[in-house]
Amino acid sequence: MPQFTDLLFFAFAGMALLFGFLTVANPVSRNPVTSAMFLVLTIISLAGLYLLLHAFFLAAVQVLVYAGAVMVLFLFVIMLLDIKEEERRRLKTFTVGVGSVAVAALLGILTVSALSAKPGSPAGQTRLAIGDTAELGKVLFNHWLLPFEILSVLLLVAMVGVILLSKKDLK
Amino acid sequence: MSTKVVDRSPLTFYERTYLPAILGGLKVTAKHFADTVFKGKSVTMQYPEERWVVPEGYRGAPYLVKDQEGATKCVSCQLCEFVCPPKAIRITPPGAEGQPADRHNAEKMPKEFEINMLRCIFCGMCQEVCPEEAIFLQKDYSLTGESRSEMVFNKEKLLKLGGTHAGIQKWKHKLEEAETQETFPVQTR
Amino acid sequence: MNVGLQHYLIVSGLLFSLGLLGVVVRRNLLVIFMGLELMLNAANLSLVAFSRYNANLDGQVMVFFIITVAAAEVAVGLALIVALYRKRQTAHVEDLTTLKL
Amino acid sequence: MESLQYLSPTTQFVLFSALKILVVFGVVMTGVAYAVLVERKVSAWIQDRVGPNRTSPFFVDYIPVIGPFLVRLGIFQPMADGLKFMLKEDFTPSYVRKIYFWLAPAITVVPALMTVAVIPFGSTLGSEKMVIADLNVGILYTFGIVSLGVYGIVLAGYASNSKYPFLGGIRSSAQMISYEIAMGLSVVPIFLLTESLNLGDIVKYQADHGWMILKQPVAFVIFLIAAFAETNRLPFDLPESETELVGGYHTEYSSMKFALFFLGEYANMIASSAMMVTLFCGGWTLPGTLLSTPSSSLLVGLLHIGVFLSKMAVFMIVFIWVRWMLPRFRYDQLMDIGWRRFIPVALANILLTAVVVAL
Repeated sequence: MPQFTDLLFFAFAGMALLFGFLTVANPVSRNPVTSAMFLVLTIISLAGLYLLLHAFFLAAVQVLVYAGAVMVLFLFVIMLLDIKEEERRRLKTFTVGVGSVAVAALLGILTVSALSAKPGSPAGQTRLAIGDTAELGKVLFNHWLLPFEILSVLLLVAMVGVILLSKKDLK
Repeated sequence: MSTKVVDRSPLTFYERTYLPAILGGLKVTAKHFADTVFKGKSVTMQYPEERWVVPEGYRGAPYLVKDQEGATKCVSCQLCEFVCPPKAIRITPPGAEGQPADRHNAEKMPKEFEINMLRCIFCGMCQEVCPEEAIFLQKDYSLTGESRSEMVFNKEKLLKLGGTHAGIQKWKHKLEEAETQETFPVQTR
Repeated sequence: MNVGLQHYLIVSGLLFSLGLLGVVVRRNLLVIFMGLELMLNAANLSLVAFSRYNANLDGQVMVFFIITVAAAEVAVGLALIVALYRKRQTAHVEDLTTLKL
Repeated sequence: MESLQYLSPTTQFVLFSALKILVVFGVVMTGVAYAVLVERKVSAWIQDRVGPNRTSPFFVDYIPVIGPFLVRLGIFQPMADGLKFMLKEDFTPSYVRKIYFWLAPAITVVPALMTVAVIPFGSTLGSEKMVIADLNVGILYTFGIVSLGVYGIVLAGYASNSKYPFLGGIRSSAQMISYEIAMGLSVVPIFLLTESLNLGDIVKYQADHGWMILKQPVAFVIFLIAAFAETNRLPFDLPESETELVGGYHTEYSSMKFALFFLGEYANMIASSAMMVTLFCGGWTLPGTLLSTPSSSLLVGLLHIGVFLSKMAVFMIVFIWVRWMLPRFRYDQLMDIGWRRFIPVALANILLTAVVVAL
């Protein structure tokens, strides 16, 4: 049923965009917690899009890592620092104007390049692209083994760095 | 010196696995579980059916008592009203043309006698102070009601709940105390 | 019209612009950081879409890497923000003017 | 069944899925209600009390011998509890952040209920697989959804705008992130052995090769303890520790909103029990009997579900019993156990299993 998945695409995409908009430019609230919660919703909508793209493993990892860990960390820090709502007067019209123009220009470039993209074939018949986790693992641990190992070192470095940074009496 | 040195040696490896604590907890809980389920050794009292045996000297709700002839003992002296710490008692004296006492050896009795059981702290001072021994803290411990006004007990209710204390007569036990003290083998002068 | 690669790319582009808008407009360090996360996610979406429509799993591997790096990045970034907050009692970019003349 | 064959496969799929969802939802809800009853009863028995033994609706009088017995067991207590929660005053303090205050209980419950979707609670009934969603990344889905459960508690703490709930929320976020890692690492050896992330495959593997609890006792212990931490049960109930935080994140809640937190906690317990049964105790299989292979007969299918539910009940009892066995851990002890004991042990376990598998 292509019709049904198309509907799902529009639902998820619309949700992702709406929640993404509410994350960065919520007209009602400037509360960082609100932003964080809408970002969580955006991430979950994106996971839905990944499902439509048959990337089941990534969808699960997206929810697990982004929504489950990264955003909880964000909330944790917001609460730890007791960050108040942004004051409204500080929003300068100049910044907003220039920013919007720049963003609109970028969006234009992105749209043009996206429209000129080759449509590609909605694969699915080939085993490679049906989102099989085992296949992903094989690719990851054969072709991309060295980057994977480097990544693990990066995580270790980040961990040590964070511990050092969060020490209070850092000399 | 009577200083007791508590053993605070560091935990051994076995103890640090929390296994002894877990096993100990399991033993205690299993024993109590088995005792309750299989031997019926529960310590709970099934309240409305089983009632608590109220000990002597228990301070329950204060009620008015009648004397052996069924007459009101209270003479409306208002001492209890004055002494009551939470001001739970309110006595309306009979006034000049009020009703006379319903017993022969008293001048008057209260027109109205109210105890607000929601304010009462069951301290027993009213009983202590009463010269006529007309008010007693009794063994009633389950005072309930559905409204605030219901919990203000009036004279009729208090007298009804208090009942007749035939054995308690004015100054009688004081008299007995005095007699025992007179026979006390202490020679005075 | 069936949903194809272009649809995903446009959604991705819109999300990326939204993230950038957040980075440019908002003044709270944490919200700016969230905008960055949004941009990373937009990039992820286009990578997954490419992977799907080119029948090639490399895109998904790349997304996997990006998610991992993002987790590390968030940890370090939040630690920096906490350290900054400890020193300055603010998480507002306009109050951080040490380099200003 | 005959008339169903005229429907298109899609309609059948939707129909059966909806039916399964409804039934599982009903079972989980009933399970939650009766888990609360079992909790109260077992707690009472361990503490030399009798527990709820009075609730008796009018029709009990017409049941001869069994009626009074059921009343003494408190079988009707959950109904009274539910009614009580609904009739209580739904009080919202004036200083709370209202939207989050109202959202938080719902956010707690939804992930707890969603976790159950991927768990194979039986083999087959007729031709239907007894699992709502047979995902090939089932376990990752579960972990993802479980990790969302923390938001309810964190938001409840934040929205209450009062210090004890706030501390509870902060504690909970740190605790859940820490123990999720240990939990995730503890199940990796299982995937190394079964070579699949699909929970159905894991059950099948255990039917053929014996239960995981025997092969991976270390993983089981870590998973069990992490499950206690994830469901905020004693000895790890630091987010709501009554004595220090007066109830923690749900201090300001009352009525149905409080009931939803309660429901979430017990639904989480049910989901964790189901996960443990599926991952470590062979799911719906029962070795040594005919029950270890999927069967098309209706009776065997029902028996499989029965086996699954009884195994789950055992774990629920464990959850409830442990509550009275151990005192609450201190916060630093909790973090110490999570980061410095379980994660290294789980990593070593992975390494060992990998070596064994490679050989």
